[in-house]
Amino acid sequence: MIKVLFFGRLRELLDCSQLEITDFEQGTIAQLRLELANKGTKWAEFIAGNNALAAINQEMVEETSMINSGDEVAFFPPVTGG
Amino acid sequence: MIKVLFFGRLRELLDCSQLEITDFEQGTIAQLRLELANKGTKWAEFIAGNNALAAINQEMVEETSMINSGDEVAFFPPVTGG
Amino acid sequence: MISVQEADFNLNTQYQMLRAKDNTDGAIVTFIGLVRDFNQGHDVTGLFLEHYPAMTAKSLEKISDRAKERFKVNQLDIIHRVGQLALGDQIVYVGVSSPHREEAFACAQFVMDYLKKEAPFWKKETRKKQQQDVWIETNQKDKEALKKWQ
Amino acid sequence: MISVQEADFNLNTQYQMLRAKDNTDGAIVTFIGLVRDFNQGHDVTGLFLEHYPAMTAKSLEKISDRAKERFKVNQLDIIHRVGQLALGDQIVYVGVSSPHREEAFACAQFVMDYLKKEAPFWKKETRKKQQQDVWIETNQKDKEALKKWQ
Repeated sequence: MIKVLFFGRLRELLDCSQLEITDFEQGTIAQLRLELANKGTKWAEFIAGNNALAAINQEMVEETSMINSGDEVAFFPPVTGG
Repeated sequence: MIKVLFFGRLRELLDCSQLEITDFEQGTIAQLRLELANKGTKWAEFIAGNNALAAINQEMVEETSMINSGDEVAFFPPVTGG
Repeated sequence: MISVQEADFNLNTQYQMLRAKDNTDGAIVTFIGLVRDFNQGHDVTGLFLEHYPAMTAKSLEKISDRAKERFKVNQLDIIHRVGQLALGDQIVYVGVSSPHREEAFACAQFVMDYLKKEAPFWKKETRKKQQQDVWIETNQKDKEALKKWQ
Repeated sequence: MISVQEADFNLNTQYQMLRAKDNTDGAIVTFIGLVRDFNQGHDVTGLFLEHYPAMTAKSLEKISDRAKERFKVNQLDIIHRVGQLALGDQIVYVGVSSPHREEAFACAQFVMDYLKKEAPFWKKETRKKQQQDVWIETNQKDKEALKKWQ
């Protein structure tokens, strides 16, 4: 099981702040994007794009980074704090 | 007549904070340095050197800048404020 | 010191903390980011700062560690606010003390450049008519600011 | 605002002056220079700041004008103290407000770099035994700092 969080504009576009994937064993961020893209048009459009950054366990990661069961994954737009 | 001021370490080395040259009509900073160097060994040593910066009427100037009668000239070491 | 908080902060209190009697401190640089009017004429009332709570402090600590490794500084403090802020409100504080001004300036800039690129905060501009709230876009300058540190 | 004064200054007062309700202000940078221990182990008690009274404010104004021409800033304030100062005392303040942080940082650095090169102040380190007072030498870094603006 993994937990997936969404923030900012992305959270609003997907109308989802958090979901759980119970049958996720292991895979890359890129693979998780593909899986989420199957959830519908908006998901395909916004999760696949380069504008959704990814973090695993609160650390920014690359497309090839591995997600393991139990991890907290997050997708969000480029940050705009400061 | 011109007024010549000295500051910081230079003032202490020359043991002089201010002097007046009554017969000075016109000349460059370089010429004034030569004239002051005649005042003695310390003057020759410290005024001629590159380590005495020059200002005319409170503006930093070059060796070739002209001094006119009535001007306030200053010599001082590299500044160390801030 | 790193803090992510809803409450406002006070520059004077922060400055007293920085001036902690280290006789090698020759320079103190502070940066304060304020809520400014991004889109004039749109009845902007302020900003809402969303963040990723589990990640924000962690992310700022990572940036702070990297900055302290790179620059010779005595103290480095970061405060970032979250929640609803009004026009002119303080958003972020970075304070640095160092023996030398070059290091103090560079450290504060480094922290702000990385914060703008990596720290999980998102600004939404709030307007008088609620339905017109607009997420602020990243600007190109912020994307390119990191180049000078690479 | 430019001031050359014996009296101490207060960062909080200065900051309130900078936050003058200009809604285009997104960034405030302040720099404070403190009396630090240059020569450890010499019983340093502080600094005496000599200056060229007729020239100092004029020189700072020239630097300020050049900075305002070059950088997009809303406010730029400079205070420099003179006279006898103790270890840890405040010497100089530069405060800048601007729409953008890059301009605010650059402007404050520009002012400090030129101040260290052109403004007629001289520091004498005062020690417990009066006869050992020592004029501070210019350092090479300060001489080279201007290169980045040319």
